[in-house]
Amino acid sequence: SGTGATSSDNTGVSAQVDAALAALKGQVLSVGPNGEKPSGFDTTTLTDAEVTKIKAGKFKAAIVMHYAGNDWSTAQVEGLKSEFTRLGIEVVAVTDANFKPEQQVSDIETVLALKPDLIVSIPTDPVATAKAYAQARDAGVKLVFMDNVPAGFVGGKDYVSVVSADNKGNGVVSAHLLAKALGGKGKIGLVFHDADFFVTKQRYEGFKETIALYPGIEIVEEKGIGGPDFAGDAQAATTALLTKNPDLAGIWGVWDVPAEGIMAAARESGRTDIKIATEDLGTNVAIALAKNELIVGLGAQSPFDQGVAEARLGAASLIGKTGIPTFVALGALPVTHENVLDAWKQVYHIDAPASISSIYKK
Amino acid sequence: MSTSPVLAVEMTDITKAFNSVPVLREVNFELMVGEVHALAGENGAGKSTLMKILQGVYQRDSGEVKVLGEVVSLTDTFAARAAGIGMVFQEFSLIPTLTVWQNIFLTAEPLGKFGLINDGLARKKAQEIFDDMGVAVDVTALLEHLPTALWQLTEIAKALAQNARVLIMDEPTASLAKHETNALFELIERLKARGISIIYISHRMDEVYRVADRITVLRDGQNALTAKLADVTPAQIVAAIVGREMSGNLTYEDRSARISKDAVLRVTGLGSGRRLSNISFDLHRGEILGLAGLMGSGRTELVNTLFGIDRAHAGSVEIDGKNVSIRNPGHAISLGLALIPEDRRAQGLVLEHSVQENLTLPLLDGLKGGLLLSTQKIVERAREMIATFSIKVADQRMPVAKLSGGNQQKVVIGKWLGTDPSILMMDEPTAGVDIGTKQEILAMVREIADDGKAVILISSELPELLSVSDRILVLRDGEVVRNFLRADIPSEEFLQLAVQGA
Amino acid sequence: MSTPSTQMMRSLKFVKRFDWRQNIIYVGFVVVFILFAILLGDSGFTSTNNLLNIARQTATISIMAVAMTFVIATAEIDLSIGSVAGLASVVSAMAMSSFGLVAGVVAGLAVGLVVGAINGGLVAWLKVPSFLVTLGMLGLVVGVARWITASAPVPIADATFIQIFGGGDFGPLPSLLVWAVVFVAVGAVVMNKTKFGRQVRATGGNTQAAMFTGVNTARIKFYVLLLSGVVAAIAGMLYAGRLQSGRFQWGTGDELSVIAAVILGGTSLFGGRGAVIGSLFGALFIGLVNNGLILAGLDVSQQQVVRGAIIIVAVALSSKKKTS
Amino acid sequence: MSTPSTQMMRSLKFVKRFDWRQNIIYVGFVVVFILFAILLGDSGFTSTNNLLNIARQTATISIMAVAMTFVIATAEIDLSIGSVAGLASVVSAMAMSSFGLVAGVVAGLAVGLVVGAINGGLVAWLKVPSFLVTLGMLGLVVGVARWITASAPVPIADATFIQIFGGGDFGPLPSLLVWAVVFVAVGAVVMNKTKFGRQVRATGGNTQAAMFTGVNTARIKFYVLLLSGVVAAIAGMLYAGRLQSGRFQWGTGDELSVIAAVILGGTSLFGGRGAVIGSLFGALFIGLVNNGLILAGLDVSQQQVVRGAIIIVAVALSSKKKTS
Ligand SMILES: Nc1ncnc2c1ncn2[C@@H]1O[C@H](COP(=O)(O)OP(=O)(O)OP(=O)(O)O)[C@@H](O)[C@H]1O
Ligand SMILES: Nc1ncnc2c1ncn2[C@@H]1O[C@H](COP(=O)(O)OP(=O)(O)OP(=O)(O)O)[C@@H](O)[C@H]1O
Ligand SMILES: O[C@@H]1[C@H](O)[C@H](O)CO[C@H]1O
Ligand SMILES: [Mg+2]
Ligand SMILES: [Mg+2]
Repeated sequence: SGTGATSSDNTGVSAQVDAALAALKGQVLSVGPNGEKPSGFDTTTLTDAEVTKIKAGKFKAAIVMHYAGNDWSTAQVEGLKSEFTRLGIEVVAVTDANFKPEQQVSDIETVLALKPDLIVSIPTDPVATAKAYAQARDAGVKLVFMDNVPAGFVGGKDYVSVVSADNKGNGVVSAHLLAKALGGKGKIGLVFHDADFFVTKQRYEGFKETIALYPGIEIVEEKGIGGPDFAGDAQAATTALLTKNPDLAGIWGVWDVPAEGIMAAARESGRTDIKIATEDLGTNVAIALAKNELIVGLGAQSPFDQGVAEARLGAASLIGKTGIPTFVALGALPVTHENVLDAWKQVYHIDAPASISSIYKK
Repeated sequence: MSTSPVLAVEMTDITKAFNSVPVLREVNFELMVGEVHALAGENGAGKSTLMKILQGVYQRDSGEVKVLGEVVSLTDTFAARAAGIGMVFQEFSLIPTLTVWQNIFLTAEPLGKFGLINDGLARKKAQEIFDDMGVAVDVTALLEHLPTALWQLTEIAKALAQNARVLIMDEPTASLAKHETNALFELIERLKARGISIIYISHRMDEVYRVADRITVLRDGQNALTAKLADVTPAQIVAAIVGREMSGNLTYEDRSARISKDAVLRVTGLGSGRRLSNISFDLHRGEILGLAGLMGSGRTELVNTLFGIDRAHAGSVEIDGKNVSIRNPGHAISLGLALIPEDRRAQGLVLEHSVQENLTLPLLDGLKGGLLLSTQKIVERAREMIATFSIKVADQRMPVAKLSGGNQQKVVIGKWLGTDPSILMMDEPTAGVDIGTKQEILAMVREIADDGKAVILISSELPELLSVSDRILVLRDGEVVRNFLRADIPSEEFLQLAVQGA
Repeated sequence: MSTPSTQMMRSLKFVKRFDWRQNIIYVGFVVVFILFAILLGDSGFTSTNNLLNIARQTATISIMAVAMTFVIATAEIDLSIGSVAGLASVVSAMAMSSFGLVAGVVAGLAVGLVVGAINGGLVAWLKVPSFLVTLGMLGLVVGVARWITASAPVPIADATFIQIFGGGDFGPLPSLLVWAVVFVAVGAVVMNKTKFGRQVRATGGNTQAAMFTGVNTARIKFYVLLLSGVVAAIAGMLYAGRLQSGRFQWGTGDELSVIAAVILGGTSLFGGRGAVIGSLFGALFIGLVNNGLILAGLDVSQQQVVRGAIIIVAVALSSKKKTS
Repeated sequence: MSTPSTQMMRSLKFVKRFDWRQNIIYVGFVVVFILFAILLGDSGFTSTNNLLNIARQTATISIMAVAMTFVIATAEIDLSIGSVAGLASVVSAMAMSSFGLVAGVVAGLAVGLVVGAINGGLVAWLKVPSFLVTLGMLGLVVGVARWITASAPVPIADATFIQIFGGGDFGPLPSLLVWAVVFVAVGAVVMNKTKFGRQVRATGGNTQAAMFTGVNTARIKFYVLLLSGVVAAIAGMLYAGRLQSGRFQWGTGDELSVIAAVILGGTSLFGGRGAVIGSLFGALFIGLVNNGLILAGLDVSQQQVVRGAIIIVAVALSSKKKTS
């Protein structure tokens, strides 16, 4: 018998939340690596003339991921590939470093042998990978980054542009949604990414700052997870949280995969009344939202659009277009039971699969 | 060929080569029902190979095998067992991590309800077999905890449990003491009476005459002789084995003149392990000291303790008058000791390493060229040793595992004599070694003593002990019970009684 | 490997080592349990619910450890189990969504059968090192799982499946617990009271001797690796039921925990021995420690340190016993 | 495709003359190399730069594989190397930032010495299974590395360090390559031409016999594990130099690749053999395959599948030769 955000009785809080979210709409809270203020998705569009010029260039691009284990990464690559195809750019390599910087350095070196014109990548570790990216830059390869950039790199000079989700905003959104579901009061636990990783740290900050605005809500315990079995780690962590704090009312998970572990633990402990907020619109959390069970809300990135944007910016730089925005950020999308199906379409550009829509509880 | 009485086994024109080195050449062998047929020959002559072919372990290159008149293919051990052939292997076919009874009934376990193994019954049966053999063993002991002799007895018990119609015994008594051997012979008589045919491989002439009806001798993989034992003299058999007339066995001669008065080794009140207690004796330069005793009497434990493998917990050891507490074999070697261990496979050899590597392992310091080892020196040194001990090996880079049992033993002996020790300890050194070589080894022991070294010799073959020892200690339950000068021992029987403690 | 010996000392050493190898895990388990019970009593460590959690969290490892005990008893190894679990979870989830429960279960088992048969066939008849074969398989299988799912989870809706496979309870007991108990019980009986179990240990104790004795060692090795594959597949379905979806990551890295559990339990990597119950306690021990350390509120790094220390100390102590 | 196949035939003849386990890796290496050269020629696979990449990317694995060859030759194992590399990288980075180059290097080496000594001591004198000890150490050490750095990277500024340790070049050659060549050369000589090497293999081949022959098997085991720890620490510093920072993750999971390289190279997990050059080619083989598959533009999942398949096929083929 899941209880969704709407079942909250405390209208005061839900009003406060709705106001906050409304104010947030279209807003981007994150600033660029060098303090740049963000430009929107719309600033990345290409004219037909530019497209033909790009096609004529017969360019080659490589995609160097940090981690390819979830819907987020898959959607990013999908967005990139589809846009590159449209632009007649060949994707010559895709790599996955599984959160291991030294692996990523090797991947970059290897990919360079293919003499790509463009590399789209997300640095696992800003410091360790800097030298390898510099090598690429010096070889004349254009660089477009996701989420964060190598240490000491300057937009427009060392790299073309960085396209990010509003990670901070995602944290903020998820905090508001959790607060709403909890009616502004109760004890909560956090399951965070115990690693020096820009993106997940940003969310964590966003969430904590925001949840602090709700005096009735108390963070009783935080548990870090190290991976690579993020679901398993989160499950164990949650089990402990619930054992130690039987009166726990809510939990925040740093992204969808950990959230799946959190759900499993909650079910096993017979705590299907617990309220979970997280990030990223993965299939399993989307199902939970559709069922209106356990997951009460999340801040979704738009990984597909981010991919498209990265592809366009990179392509533009290849034909020497000037005035390309160096920091593009896509706003956080609040997702709850109510809008999960539309949100899916918005994030992935396809209708939600039957596995989600079919079980949607009106 | 003989038609009646019907033949239990008939092997015709068997040939076998290992990587193009011929080992068996048109060998013929026949075994009558209820017959005990001895198979003899030098180390490496091909005895085990011939039997492994009959057991389906090796595939013959050509030739024919009939069992009870039927031509059989013997493609694997299953086929052989199905044909009713059981074997007591020279290198044991036992599982160290299983208990005695589990080994005996492996693949033939008696089943109880729900098709589960009936442990109780199996244990009982196993105990019965050993009682039948007149041997006291704890059948629930793990094999890996037991001494060689008991492995051998378990191996025999296992073959018996298969109640095969043809039983192959490959040197079953190699490390058995007299009374276990006797028990085995009585058993063989009973099996014969049951119409079971037995192939008996041995290097011990007395045993052959005692149990066998006929004998076949192989030399260099060819038939050298087949005859009723009633019709041949030991001399004729030996001639067939070694291919020439052989000067008679070594006999005792008084060497007291060569033995110096001062003790090179003095053991006082030594105690070790659970059972070794209050052992005291002197060993003199130039002396050969024999150790006699039943299985488990503590002989091996004694030499192992002196070699630093077991730690002494009481008493003192003096070498050249200096009190020493031997920490480990390395230390013992540096003090001039050497031990030819009882169990060649477990303690003497790294089986998958080459003959060459095994021979030179304790000698590496002397085989350097500058800082590094000199391959050339190693190869040459190994070649010399192979010649000295007439080790039969196609290629000295061949894994020692592929040598014949006796030749493996020669490698162990060679490796230790190579270290030129001042105190040489040998635990059953001639087990599995052929007659010719056995004489050579004993002669060598005497030479070693002659040029001022001291020797401790353990052997369960009393004649052997009596032929070379200057003095014989008798151990029982871990203590020295008698200390004879060889001259004071009138006969083998006399010593036998002392050993048995009668 | 080892062959006869005649020194009392050595015999005694073996006896002693055998003893502690057999018992240390139980001792360690009890000691650690009591320690945690005292230190973490107020954190609800001893609450029925938490104890059930431990059982639940170690169930899949325990189950795979039973099969691994047989593999290691033959002196082989299977590194592919984690990946097999992952692939089985997605394959059965996919099959289920299109063809229903039965098809899903069958498909999942099929994964285990196929992978296990390939591993077993190569090791048994081509006589190649199982470490390499199953290491290659580890990569290949997880790759397939990612490929067919584009690294995305495959949701499972079927309530019956979830109920049976790890998601639900049988009466008062979590179904996972029941699965584990059944596997361990059957495994222990097979290892100790059947011809097969006997021949498994014989094969690992001395393959050549076993062959001479008429054990079909090749077939034995084939069967244990087949078994291990199938059991891993079942474990994968238990993950799927528990997480209500199939995903290539389920089971990632389990091979190490499983092997550790087996060795902690007293089975030697060199074969010839197989302590099924020991393996269960090895798994429980690891689960116990993980659970306790998280409850203690340590962060990831501290957990790793203490967990490592506990294993080392347990092992070291176990040997002190021997030499004393 | 005629060239490689004829080439293969020749190589296979060559294999038959010797022990397949010793030689298959060279065959496999040559075959795969030629295949890639043909298929990926235009993707710059054969470009000097890319070949140097392969060398660079496999250098640390090769170096650790040399030490692991000695460990495995004694029939022991060291699972802690990856973590040791990680800890050494952070410790030397920290020490360097406060006390300079020399202190940094010394501190890094100290990590290897301490961990190696503990592993070795426990295994050699307490006679506990190296698998468990080093598994415990794996967790403990990486935990410490995370703890003291709060999981954050420790940047390295010292240009000399970076130049010497993996970051720079010695003349035309990447320093990493030079390191690898030196380690392999020394390792091969020690294994085959010194008393120590012979005693290492004797210890692994039959510990009891070695002991009876005067080899101090305990000390040998202690030394090889100590060695492996120190070498892992050096590998860690090479990572640090290459990545211009120390981080707990450097080397994570390397133990599997290293062990795989060693076994592919013809060294048996059961000890007694040690093919140092083989281990090098095992490492190169793995690096070669990874590099080629990325250049081939395969998806992540496809890369895993093909990589796994190649290993399995290589191993399977190797056995064909054996039985023929
Ligand atoms: N598997 C093998 N590979 C190569 N050569 C072998 C193999 N087995 C035996 N040989 C060789 O065959 C010859 C005969 O060996 P076999 O074991 O039959 O001798 P044997 O008569 O039993 O000697 P012993 O009395 O010492 O036991 C020996 O030279 C031996 O080296
Ligand atoms: N019947 C038996 N059952 C179990 N263990 C035995 C038996 N006989 C001997 N042992 C063990 O095997 C070892 C034999 O002792 P040891 O070998 O030193 O005596 P030995 O005189 O050398 O006998 P052997 O001639 O068999 O070598 C001892 O450890 C003893 O405990
Ligand atoms: O934002 C993405 C996703 O949250 C992912 O799940 C982990 O990597 C991050 O970069
Ligand atoms: Mg023989
Ligand atoms: Mg003895």
